Amino acid sequence: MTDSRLPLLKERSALKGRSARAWAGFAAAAVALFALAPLALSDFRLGLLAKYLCTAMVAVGICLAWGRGGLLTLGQGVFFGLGGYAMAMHLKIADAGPGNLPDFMQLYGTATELPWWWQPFANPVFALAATVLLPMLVAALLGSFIFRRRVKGAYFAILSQALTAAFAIWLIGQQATTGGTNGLTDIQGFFGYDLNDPINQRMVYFIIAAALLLLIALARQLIHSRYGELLVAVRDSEERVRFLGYDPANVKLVAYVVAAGMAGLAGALFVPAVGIISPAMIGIVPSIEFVIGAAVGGRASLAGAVLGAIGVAWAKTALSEEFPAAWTYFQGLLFIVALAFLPGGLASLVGMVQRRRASHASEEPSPALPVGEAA
Amino acid sequence: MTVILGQTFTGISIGAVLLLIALGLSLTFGQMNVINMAHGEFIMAGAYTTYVLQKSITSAGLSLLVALPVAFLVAGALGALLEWLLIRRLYLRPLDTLLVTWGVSLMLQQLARDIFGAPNVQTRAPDLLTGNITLIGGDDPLTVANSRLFILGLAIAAVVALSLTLRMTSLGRRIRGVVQNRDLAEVSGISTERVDRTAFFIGSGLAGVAGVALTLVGPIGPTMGTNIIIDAFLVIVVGGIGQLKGTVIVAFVLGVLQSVLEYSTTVSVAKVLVLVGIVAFLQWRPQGLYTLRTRSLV
Amino acid sequence: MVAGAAALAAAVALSACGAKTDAGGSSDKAAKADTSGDTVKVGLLNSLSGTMAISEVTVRDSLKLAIDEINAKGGVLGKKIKPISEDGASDWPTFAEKASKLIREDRVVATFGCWTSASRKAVKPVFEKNKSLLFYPVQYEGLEESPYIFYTGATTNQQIVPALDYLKSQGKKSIYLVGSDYVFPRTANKIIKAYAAANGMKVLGEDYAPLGSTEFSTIANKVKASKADAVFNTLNGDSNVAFFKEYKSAGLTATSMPVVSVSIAEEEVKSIGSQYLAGQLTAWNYYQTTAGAANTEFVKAYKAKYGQDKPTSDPMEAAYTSVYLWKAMVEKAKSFDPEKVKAASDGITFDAPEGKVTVDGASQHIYKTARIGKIGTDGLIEQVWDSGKAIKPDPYLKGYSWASGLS
Amino acid sequence: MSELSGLRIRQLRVSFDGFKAVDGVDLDVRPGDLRFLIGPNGAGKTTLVDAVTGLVKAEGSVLFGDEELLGRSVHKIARSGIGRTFQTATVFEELTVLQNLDIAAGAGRGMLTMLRRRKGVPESVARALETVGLAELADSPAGTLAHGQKQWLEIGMLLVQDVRLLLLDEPVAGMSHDERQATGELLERISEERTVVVIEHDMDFMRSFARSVSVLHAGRVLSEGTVAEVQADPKVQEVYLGHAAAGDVLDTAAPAAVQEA
Repeated sequence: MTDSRLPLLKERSALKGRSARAWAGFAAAAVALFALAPLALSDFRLGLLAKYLCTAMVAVGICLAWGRGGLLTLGQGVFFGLGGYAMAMHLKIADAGPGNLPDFMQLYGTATELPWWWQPFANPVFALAATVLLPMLVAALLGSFIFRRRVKGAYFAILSQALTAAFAIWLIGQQATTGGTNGLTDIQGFFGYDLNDPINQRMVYFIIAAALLLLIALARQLIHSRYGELLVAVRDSEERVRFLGYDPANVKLVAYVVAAGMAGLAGALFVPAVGIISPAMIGIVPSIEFVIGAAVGGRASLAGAVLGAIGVAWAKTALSEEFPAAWTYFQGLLFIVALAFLPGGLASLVGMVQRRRASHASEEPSPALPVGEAA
Repeated sequence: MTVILGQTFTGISIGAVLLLIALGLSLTFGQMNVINMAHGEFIMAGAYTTYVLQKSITSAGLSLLVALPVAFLVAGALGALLEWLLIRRLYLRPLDTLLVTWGVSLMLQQLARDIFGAPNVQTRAPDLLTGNITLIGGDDPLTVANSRLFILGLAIAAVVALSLTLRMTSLGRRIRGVVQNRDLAEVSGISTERVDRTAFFIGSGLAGVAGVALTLVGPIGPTMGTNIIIDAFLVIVVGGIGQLKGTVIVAFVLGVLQSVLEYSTTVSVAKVLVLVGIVAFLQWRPQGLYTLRTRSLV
Repeated sequence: MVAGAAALAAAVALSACGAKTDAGGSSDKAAKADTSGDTVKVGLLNSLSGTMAISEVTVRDSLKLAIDEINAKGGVLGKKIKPISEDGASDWPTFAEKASKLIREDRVVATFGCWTSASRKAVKPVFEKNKSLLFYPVQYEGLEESPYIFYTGATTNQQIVPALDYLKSQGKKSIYLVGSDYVFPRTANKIIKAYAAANGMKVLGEDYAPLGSTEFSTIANKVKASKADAVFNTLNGDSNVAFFKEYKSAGLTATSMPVVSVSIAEEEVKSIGSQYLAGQLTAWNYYQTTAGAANTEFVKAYKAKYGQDKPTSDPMEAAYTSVYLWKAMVEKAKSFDPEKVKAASDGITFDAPEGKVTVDGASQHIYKTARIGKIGTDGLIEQVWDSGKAIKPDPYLKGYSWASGLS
Repeated sequence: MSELSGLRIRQLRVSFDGFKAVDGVDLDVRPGDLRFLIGPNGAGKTTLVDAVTGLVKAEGSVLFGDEELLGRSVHKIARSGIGRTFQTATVFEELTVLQNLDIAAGAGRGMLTMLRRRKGVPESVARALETVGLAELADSPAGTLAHGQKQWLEIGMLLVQDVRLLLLDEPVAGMSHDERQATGELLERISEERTVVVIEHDMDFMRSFARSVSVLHAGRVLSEGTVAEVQADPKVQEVYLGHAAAGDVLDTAAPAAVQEA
């Protein structure tokens, strides 16, 4: 988990300047999301943007847990899936109407009534709470085992992948109650609003945009708190923190659980935006893709992670539309170049420019990783 | 009784495949701590090597024998190239390595698709290797597939060769030196760069050999590597990083476990149970079956 | 924090302007296809990357062949067809995204493609919502009649039921079911079990392997121990290769225990090898060897375009046929408008490579002849039995009394 | 400042795969002592400190005041007032000096305090900054400090952590003469209020500042006493001080990752 031993940028003593820039960035993002995008984009593209923003929400959590805490979060697909399924189960029950089974259960299932573990999700409040709390609970259980036993680095990465694989295989095996490979599809309504209506699709987009800004604000608060500093300390030297009298397991657990909750919320909002949740969004591949977005943009910087996630998702769409038969070359190349040659992600380019402008103040110019320059 | 015996043999044969796939990783992941997601594509390269060789060598048996060393060289060269181009910039950044090599694996898959076509390709196995040997005759005969015996033999030979290399040769001593203490090795005049590349060459080459063997039991296509790679990583993790004996034991234990569970439940349930079992095992022994103790802080 | 809260408040306020389901109104905002120029666009939606690319790329090739042929003969209603190809990447949400893109951004008049049931289920609401047409060319599990999908592959009563009839006629009394873990095999096996119960056959076992699974030694052991008369195989893709290699290694042969496969066509035979497959059975509606002038032409044209070593198969043929059926519907309707095309569809016929096919307007499936084939040592499949006439599609198996409890 | 406590070690044993790194050590450090642990490489000095701080499993008994330390987890031992430094200075390179100290000062903070930003400089941190002479550099990232400054920062972190026992592993390795002098004086001041144990190879430094000395050899305590007493001990001369240039040779600190076995 001592993933990055990257040198750092001098902390500006002018905290005020940082805060002001953050506010400006935040305001610019809000204007772009709430005013420019809806005006400039077609309904279809806006729908895609909503999907990208969901991956950006996952990236906010990854920035916190991986970028700041050094945790190799390769299991975000599980949390995304838990949130997504919790939401989709409720919407399917609502679509079916009282007393009826969801369409796929009628077709492929044998049950004559809802399975017991579906029933609580008929309640909208329970389902909404579960989208965030369920992933957090699972993360807390898993994390407290793993961090306490000090499963580290590469082990944690492989273990996360094994768990996402197990979860996906389990979901696929339960055809009659989870929809199997198909997943939960054909979701028509969202708490009484008809998702076929473009106006309501737009509404979903606005909710997602707002949720993303909210998560960014939350993550920023955490990053700049004393806890955020401690988290970086744990990343840099876990043992040292232990000798200072902290239990690093707890420090890591908080970041891991918060990141899981964010992924769960993202999964929940993905469902009305795309109309489907399936094991394809849970396995190893999507889990890697979530991390890659944040890594390309710059894992340790909130703005970098968020823009990176949106950018990588956008690039996937754009490249595959332009080169349907060869886009994976470009995608692979993008990952390789961005990660092998720009360890701090694209955000480090910004850092380099700033350092150049700040001229040769320091005697030992070191490649920079912007520490918490959140927008 | 026959069932239990039969499943044990099946488990050993599954384990042999796992072992052969994981063996290369025991060097690159186990010794050097590099999570190379393109390892599966090196296996694929080995399998395609067999396919290409069969175009010019018509005898299936001969082509298989020729393919083993050629695939070792082809996959090994790919591995050394990858190490030189990318991985040497990424030591100490495990997740970055994982992501970068995942990008590489995407590109290699597409490359295979463009060179050999999207559909799977066919190789012929020598007739000797498509049959089986009867161990116990009678109404419910217990048979063992010749292909699996061949893979078992190959796996054992590869393990012996690898452990002899690590123990007896100066190259092996250098590799172990670098694994145990990179700084000290460098100070003592070992070119860690060259050792890294050689180790990567051997590890990737073993993936190529595994690819040749897999043509006897599985599909040969662009995505053949992705399906098996995580299982192979798990073998190393459970066995204990840097421990060859752990890898060998765990490969067979997981194979037998999988086959017994599969017989009594379903494939999916067996897979989930095995994965959950692994997670539980690592709670108990977070460093795997065998551990390498160092006094390192990081 | 404050800004986040403000943004959320704004979103809630905006959402209040949203239309409730029962408010009705603005639902007719479906994107209209673009038919203004001298070309019309159609979408080709197939996995060109990921695990399903092994099968779907050939379908895309076959679709392009049909489009080229039609364009060479003057196009449809005087307009040339311009195919827009998109990669579904073996990922169901991506299929939905690309379907949406084809309809709303490219304004295609129709879309051809999808392979797995999961991808079809993912795009179905997209086509229904936008009132646009999808032509789906692969045999599937039935139990579906979307008003905006034409199914040109077999439904269950045109493939699985005839295959069971054939096994029964061969005196097979017990079968073992092996399938991949997804909706088609599970549904197919439900049907098979109902059929077996009604026809005095015994199902001795049922096993599912995760999609992409390539370790079949245990399943082969179980099959062998069951001593069944035959195996009914609904495995998909890569798994077939591993399964048949293991099957032969276990000492099982086409004579001792034949396997009927419903997802192994010429393309798959080529990649598994006749070494392992010779003598095994398949159930389809078309083989490369199917007799008839239309097929000779099709095979010749395909090989000329893509290479002499490339085989043709049932899904490729169904895809090829689907383009011609759409053309005939459009010409009958004298319009590209999906509603008019649908209205014109009933009774449309085409001399397809598999023989004459007819569209059943009510179910939007087509009448197809069922064929059982035996895999030869040359890698081709020879027909050993056919249903004699094209079978009327019955996706919900309403015409079979034993199937009444199924859905 | 809390009451001074001493360290009482009895029959301490640590073994790695059969190799006995610490083989039955008895050691008493009285409250307020400035004790130096010396001995050749591999004598078990660092392992001893590792055992006391919970990093490695050990048998025997380690009492600090009246508290038994063995068997407790690292962070709990740290919370009972024991702090240490490492051979290679281990500070949080990406955080500023101020942040480093603030974290060290905060192990007992509540959840709410943790989730808020740091406002201003806590009083104990400000004092420590002055004591270790890093006030000027408070806002510099620790990664940019010179080697000696990092060592001081580590000591500063122990001070704000308010430990009653400091275990320092080669605190002056790689320092200039002036820096060593300053560090030594710092340690003398600190040991007025706390108990200090220093592992050191630098014999001059040891002679200048040690109040008492223990010599370890092959996992055991070979000799104990004042500098003069230890230097006069023939056993010590034989294994250690007798070698002419021993001090210089042993001056090169072994890398932290060396396997003990």
